[in-house]
Amino acid sequence: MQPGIYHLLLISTALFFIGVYGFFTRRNLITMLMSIELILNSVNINFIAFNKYLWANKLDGVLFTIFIMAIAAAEAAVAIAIIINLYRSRQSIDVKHAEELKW
Amino acid sequence: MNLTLLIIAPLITAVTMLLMRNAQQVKWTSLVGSAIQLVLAFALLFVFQNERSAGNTEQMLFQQNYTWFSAWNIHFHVGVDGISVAMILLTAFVVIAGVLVSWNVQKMVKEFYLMLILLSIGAYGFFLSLDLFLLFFFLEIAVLPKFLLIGIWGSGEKEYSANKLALMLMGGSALVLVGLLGVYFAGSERTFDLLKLSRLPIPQETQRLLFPLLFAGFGVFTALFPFHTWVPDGHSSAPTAGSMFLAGISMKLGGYGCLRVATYILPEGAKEYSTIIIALAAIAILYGAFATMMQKDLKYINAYSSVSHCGFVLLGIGMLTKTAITGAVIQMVSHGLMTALFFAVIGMIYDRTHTRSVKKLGGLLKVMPFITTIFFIVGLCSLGLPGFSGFVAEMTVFMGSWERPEIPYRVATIAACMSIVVTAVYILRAIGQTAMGPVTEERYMTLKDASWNEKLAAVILITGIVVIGVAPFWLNDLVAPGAHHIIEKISQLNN
Amino acid sequence: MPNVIILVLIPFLPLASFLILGLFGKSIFRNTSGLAGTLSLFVSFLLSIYTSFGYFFEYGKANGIYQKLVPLKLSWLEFSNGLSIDMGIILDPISVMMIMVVTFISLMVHIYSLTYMKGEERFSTYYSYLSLFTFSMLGLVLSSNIFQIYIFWELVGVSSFLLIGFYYNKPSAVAASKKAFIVTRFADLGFLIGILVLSFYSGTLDFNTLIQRLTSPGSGELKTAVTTSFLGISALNWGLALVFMGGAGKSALFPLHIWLPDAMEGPTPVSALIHAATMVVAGVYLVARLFPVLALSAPEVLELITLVGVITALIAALIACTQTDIKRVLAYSTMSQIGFMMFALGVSGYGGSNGIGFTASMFHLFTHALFKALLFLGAGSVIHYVHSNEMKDMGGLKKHLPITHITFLIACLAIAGVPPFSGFFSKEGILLAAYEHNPAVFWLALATSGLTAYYMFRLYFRIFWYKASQQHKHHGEGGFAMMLPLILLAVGAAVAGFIPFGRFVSSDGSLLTLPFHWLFSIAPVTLGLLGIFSAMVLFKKENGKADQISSFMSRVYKLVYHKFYVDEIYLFITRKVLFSMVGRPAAWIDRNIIDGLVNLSGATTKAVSERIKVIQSGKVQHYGLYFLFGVIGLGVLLIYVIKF
Amino acid sequence: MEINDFFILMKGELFLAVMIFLLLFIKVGKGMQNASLLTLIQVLLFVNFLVSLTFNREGVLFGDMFITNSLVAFQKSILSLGTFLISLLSTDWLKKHSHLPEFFLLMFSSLLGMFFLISSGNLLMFYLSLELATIPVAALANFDLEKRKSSEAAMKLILSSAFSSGILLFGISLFYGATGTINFSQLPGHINASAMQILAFVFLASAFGFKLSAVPFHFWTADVYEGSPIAVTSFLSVISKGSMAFIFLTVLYKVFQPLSEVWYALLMILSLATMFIGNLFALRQQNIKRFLAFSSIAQVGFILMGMSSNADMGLASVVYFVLIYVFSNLAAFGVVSVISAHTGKEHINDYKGLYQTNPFLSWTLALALFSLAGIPPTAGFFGKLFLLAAGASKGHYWFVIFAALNLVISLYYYLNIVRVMFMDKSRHPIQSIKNNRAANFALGICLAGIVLIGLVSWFYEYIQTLM
Repeated sequence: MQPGIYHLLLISTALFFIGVYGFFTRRNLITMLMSIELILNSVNINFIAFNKYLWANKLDGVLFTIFIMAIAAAEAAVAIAIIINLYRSRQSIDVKHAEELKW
Repeated sequence: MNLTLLIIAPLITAVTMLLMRNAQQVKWTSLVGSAIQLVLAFALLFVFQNERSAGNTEQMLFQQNYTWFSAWNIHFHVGVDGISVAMILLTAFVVIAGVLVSWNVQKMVKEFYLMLILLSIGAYGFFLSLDLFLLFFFLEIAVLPKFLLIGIWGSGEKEYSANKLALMLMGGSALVLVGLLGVYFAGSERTFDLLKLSRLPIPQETQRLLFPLLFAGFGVFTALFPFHTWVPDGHSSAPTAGSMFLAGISMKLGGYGCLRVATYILPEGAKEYSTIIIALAAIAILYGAFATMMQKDLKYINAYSSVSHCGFVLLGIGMLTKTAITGAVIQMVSHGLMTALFFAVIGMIYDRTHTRSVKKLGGLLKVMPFITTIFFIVGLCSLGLPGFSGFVAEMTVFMGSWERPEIPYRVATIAACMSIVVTAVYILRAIGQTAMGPVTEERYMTLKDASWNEKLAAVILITGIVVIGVAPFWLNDLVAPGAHHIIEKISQLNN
Repeated sequence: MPNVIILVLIPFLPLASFLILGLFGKSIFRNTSGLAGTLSLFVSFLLSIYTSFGYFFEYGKANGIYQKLVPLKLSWLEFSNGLSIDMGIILDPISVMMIMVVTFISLMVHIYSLTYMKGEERFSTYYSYLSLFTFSMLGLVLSSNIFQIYIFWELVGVSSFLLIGFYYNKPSAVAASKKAFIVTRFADLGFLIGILVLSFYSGTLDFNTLIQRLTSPGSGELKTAVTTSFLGISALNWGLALVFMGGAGKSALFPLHIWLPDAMEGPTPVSALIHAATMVVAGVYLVARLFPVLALSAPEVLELITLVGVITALIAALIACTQTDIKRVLAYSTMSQIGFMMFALGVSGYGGSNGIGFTASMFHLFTHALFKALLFLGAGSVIHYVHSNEMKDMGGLKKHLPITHITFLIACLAIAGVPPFSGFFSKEGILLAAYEHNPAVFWLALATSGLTAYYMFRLYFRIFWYKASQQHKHHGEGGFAMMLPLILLAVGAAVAGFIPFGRFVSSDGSLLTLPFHWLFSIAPVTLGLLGIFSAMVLFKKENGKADQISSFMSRVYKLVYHKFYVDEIYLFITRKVLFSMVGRPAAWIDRNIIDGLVNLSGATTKAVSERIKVIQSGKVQHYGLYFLFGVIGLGVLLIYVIKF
Repeated sequence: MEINDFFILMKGELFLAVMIFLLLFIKVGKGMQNASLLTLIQVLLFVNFLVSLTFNREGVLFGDMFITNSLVAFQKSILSLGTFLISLLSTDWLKKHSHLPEFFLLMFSSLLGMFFLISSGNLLMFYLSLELATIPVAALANFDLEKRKSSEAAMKLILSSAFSSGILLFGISLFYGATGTINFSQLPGHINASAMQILAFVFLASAFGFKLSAVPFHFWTADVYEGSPIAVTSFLSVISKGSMAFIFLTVLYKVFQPLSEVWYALLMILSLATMFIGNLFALRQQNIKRFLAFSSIAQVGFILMGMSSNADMGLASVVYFVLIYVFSNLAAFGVVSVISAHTGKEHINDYKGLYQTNPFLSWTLALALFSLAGIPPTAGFFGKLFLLAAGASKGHYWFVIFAALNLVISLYYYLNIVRVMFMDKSRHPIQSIKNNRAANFALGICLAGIVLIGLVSWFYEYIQTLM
């Protein structure tokens, strides 16, 4: 059976929710960041799938994917820098230790 | 006459005050400024009467109309009819009296007088405006200074009272705002212009929807039952001049708004709700009077009696007859002067005895005859003695109310009439306890009578009260044509 | 025609004196305020004599009938549809008679007070108040407009208030002044509503127009006023009855009389002026003013007036028999006499010889003013001497106060209806009118007149005889200023009865001769003499008989002594009902429920704010969760619920 | 495309890019004192503002990727002015800071991102510039390097915004799937109210909601505002929010016009929730930054309300309100930052008796708060009123009533601060602060703006002509 757009969309949707789930449940900040990467990747799959199956004559989706990857890298870089700084003050990268600001 | 002068003059006063170095200069500047206001107000009265007697029957005289926000069709549109002139005169009277009475303020003098003058700008602008946006602008300008006056220079639970007053009044103006926007979008033309709006046909359904918003909104200002609870707290905590302005001017903003905006623009709505209005007004009159009977603090007494007296204003408006509306306006003027004087007297007594409790005071007539005599006069005016303004106003309202033969109107009128007895009870109780009887405390014997500024303030206000009381035809002739215009559309509906 | 300036000056001279004395009494007129006030009033008095001569003998009559002239009418406050309050002057027999009475009695009191009030700290204030009262009373009687009369009605009320509370240091005086004002105010409420009703149906506030519209049988106004009814009573009757309520309050008729005895806290000359001769008869005057309407269109109201009048006369007379404060006795006697005047109006018809009651009532008003003022001034002289109001401090004063004694005796004889003193004639007229109209009223009135003689002479004997003469270390009788009014009034009280009153005052302005049947007079005179005799037996010498009688009827005595507990009933109603059941709850509701709601809304907002703070948990994962929920929720809402 | 167009149309962006390079060189060279560098930057920022005001033309670059017109140019100049004011207001804090060049490096990058953002004509461009605008701010939030709160705030910002970008991208991908285009000018022709597109739109809108901090996407706001340095907080609350409001307007009015009924409902819900929740939370706050955070959330509710009108007046009044909001909020933050820089105090109770010692600061803060509360004669009154009027134009009165009641609630907490400053007494009031000239100048500009922008109708009329 040839994999069609629905299969790909299924995968991307699953990946999206896995990412979301990971973001909500993981306590390690790095892992949370990785979960977000999963979400972004699900979007990438979406774009590629749509581009290939629906709008094969327009390259917008592919281009978008490339940009997303680049931005994700930048985002991760800044995020990790911030997490390192957080670690300096708390000796921990557990999200539970960064809940001082509330109410 | 250029009406903008009435806004500019206090503005200049305020700016000049900012430049002043010491308290004495500030005081004199504000006194001169408020005297100029008074002169301007009289000049306005004079030229207005001249115009009218020259046969100018236009509804609003001395109109000035400049575009302000053309995209919204907002104009700086001012103009006066007899009602506005009367209210402006009232404002000028109360302002100068307020300035004089607060001569002994020690704390933050400049700011204090600035607040007073700011408030007067709001009031003048409000009474002059013929554009609803402008009117609302000035209405809100007049609120904030009160908050600061009470909060900074007040006494007792001042912060609570200041908050309550500001929030309730702003709540009222929020309703007004919604009503104004509704009116703006309801007509066939998008305009805030009062005169145009009054001619635009606004669908009855819309009127029914918007009238309560506008009326209740303005009603909050003029102590419409049950939105009156800011009155006792606000007045009792405010400094003397604050109370005077609050009761003398600010509560009148509401009455004027109910009349000029709600009733004038939405006549069908007014007709629809008139029974409810008069019911609330009658309740306010009687209930306020009975509640006053139980008060022990002089300021509370006057505050509750203001609720009761302002009920007459609303009653007059709710009756929707020309005479009753004329009466309502006269009552506004009369109550403004009278209650300002009342608070001034209470302030004078409090400054000397450091108490406002009726129970602790006694026999003041012996100690300070001048102040006590004013107290007598204002008390008698409050209970509607002929010769003073209160009588004229109440009787006009009664006569106007009685023109409505339907049962609910009759009941409300009779209920309102009953208040003259209750009023007598609480006023005499207050006077009898504080002014008459033996002197209750030894220290009172050494107290001084009124100083020059207090005397001057009292004389100015008493002049107003007595002139209206003795020669009511002036005010009546001034106000009645305006009332006629307001009622015109409603009487057309009736026929 | 009358000279308007002179007419205007009559009330305005006292007004001027009020203003001048009020403003400058403490400075410029420190010592001369009494004289200044008296002088201005004297001029006013002369002017009113001039006016009354003019009216009665020159221009008042047209075709033999006294006209209601309105020489002055200024629009004061104009309402709609021809309703306006005018400031006008009406001249008709009763108003002209009243200005005479008012200025004369007031002048007497002014003169009397020169000595009586001497040394008072607020001497000038006293005179300015007196002037204010005189002005208001003159304005009242000259009013040409029903609202105008209401205005001056209120003004006399307030001057009465000020004068009763003149000794403001005394708590009892303060209480009495408040009571007087509030009770009459309550009655004025009726008056006001009555005016509103009448004005609504007649379409005017002007007396002449009002009377004309409401008496001419064919008029539309009258028709609607009679046919419109509320609770089964016609609007006209309501209006007039309510107006009468005002009159009843001011004239201290039962049950609105409770303020009058207490009003005796004021200086005695004030009691003589206000609470005996002038202000308290304002109610009578008001009824007389509206008499045509009452007699022609609303006989039911006249019956009510008769009833109230006769009850008041009887009850007051009974109470007067038991009081020990001499001024209170006089106060109750005033009440009783006003009751006479009232029911005399009630039993009167309109026009011609039917109007005997009317003429008699006015006549009685006139004579009563003289002898009652005299009694009060005499009592004042007694009080001035013994410094007490209580009978127990008096007795045997006839040697010490010879002039007072004689004049007092004349006044007592006049009020007791002993011929040929003035009271005899006027009372005779009243009784006759009652007899012709309503026998029941007549018998009650007859009994009352007997009682009158008894209690007046009880007073007389108790003051001047009773005990052996005691040596008081006080000063003498008060001097010329106090004696002159006594003498003048005594002369008046003695001879006023011979005035042919019916020739001047009658219900419709026509000439009338008060009929006099000496046979008819036997019963009242005998009864009066009997009263005097029993008083003499009981009180000429100090003996225990009176006490024995009172203890014999102790229950009844107590009831009467406590004035039938009317005061207590009022007290109950005001304290327990109005204050506790209405006022206190109103104040409580306002603070706790209505204001409570306002505060509650604030508190609720705060509480909600406090409650929901947990959602801002500080956990970034929760934030993400809410974010997702928000997205999904909005998606569901927009796609499935609102459905575009 | 002529080279000329490129330089004129992108002049603001180019100027910023040049400044960024300049800062990089300076950083590498390490040749300048903090104070003089700061002055230089402030001057440059002012020049930037002037540049944004002049030579404005309409045009499109890079095949619809970059759009500019007079309205966009005006919006950019508002942002430039705001940044300039922030740099003035935080002078005291920045002078002492050891990483001054980096601070401005990041801020300029973010500003550049915003410039591109409001000029974007394509969802890709939109996404890129959004990230360019956001990521540097996250780094900026951490700029109080040694403070625990600062790094927590930065962490929350970067994680939340990454999450929100994920959602946004998912929405964009759905749109791409449904329409095959990501170009703003082509999208409207393909948009319909199918369930998928509505869902995609909600995903997209959530990102706007996130950046504007509309409820329920607002949770990061308060925490980040509280933890970040005040300069960053004010940047976030004014510049970032303003730019987002501008682009949201463009997107809604131009691109999603076919879905106007959907987004009307959406805006109504968001606006009511935002006002209400923002107000309820603001009521309780004791930290003045956190307080201002919630108050600015409540303000967003009104902005959304004005947006919902879907007419020129809505557009004009939102732009107008943002202009006023820049001045009012910056004045408030300015006072807070001055006080914080001198005393380190950020608790509301520390402000007790402030009027006695610092009348100018008190009046400024009071006027700013009045303007935020919408009390005349401040400009905020006009701004709020026009927003409400725009919101009322559809005739849903209950919507307006609710908003008006929220005005009253908001008044309570604004007045509370005024009360604390003017009425309460304190044993240890904040000492009299000798403020530097730059900050005073900025506060003066803000005050002038607060007073004049409302009373002088020219400003509004001008904005109206840009439509």
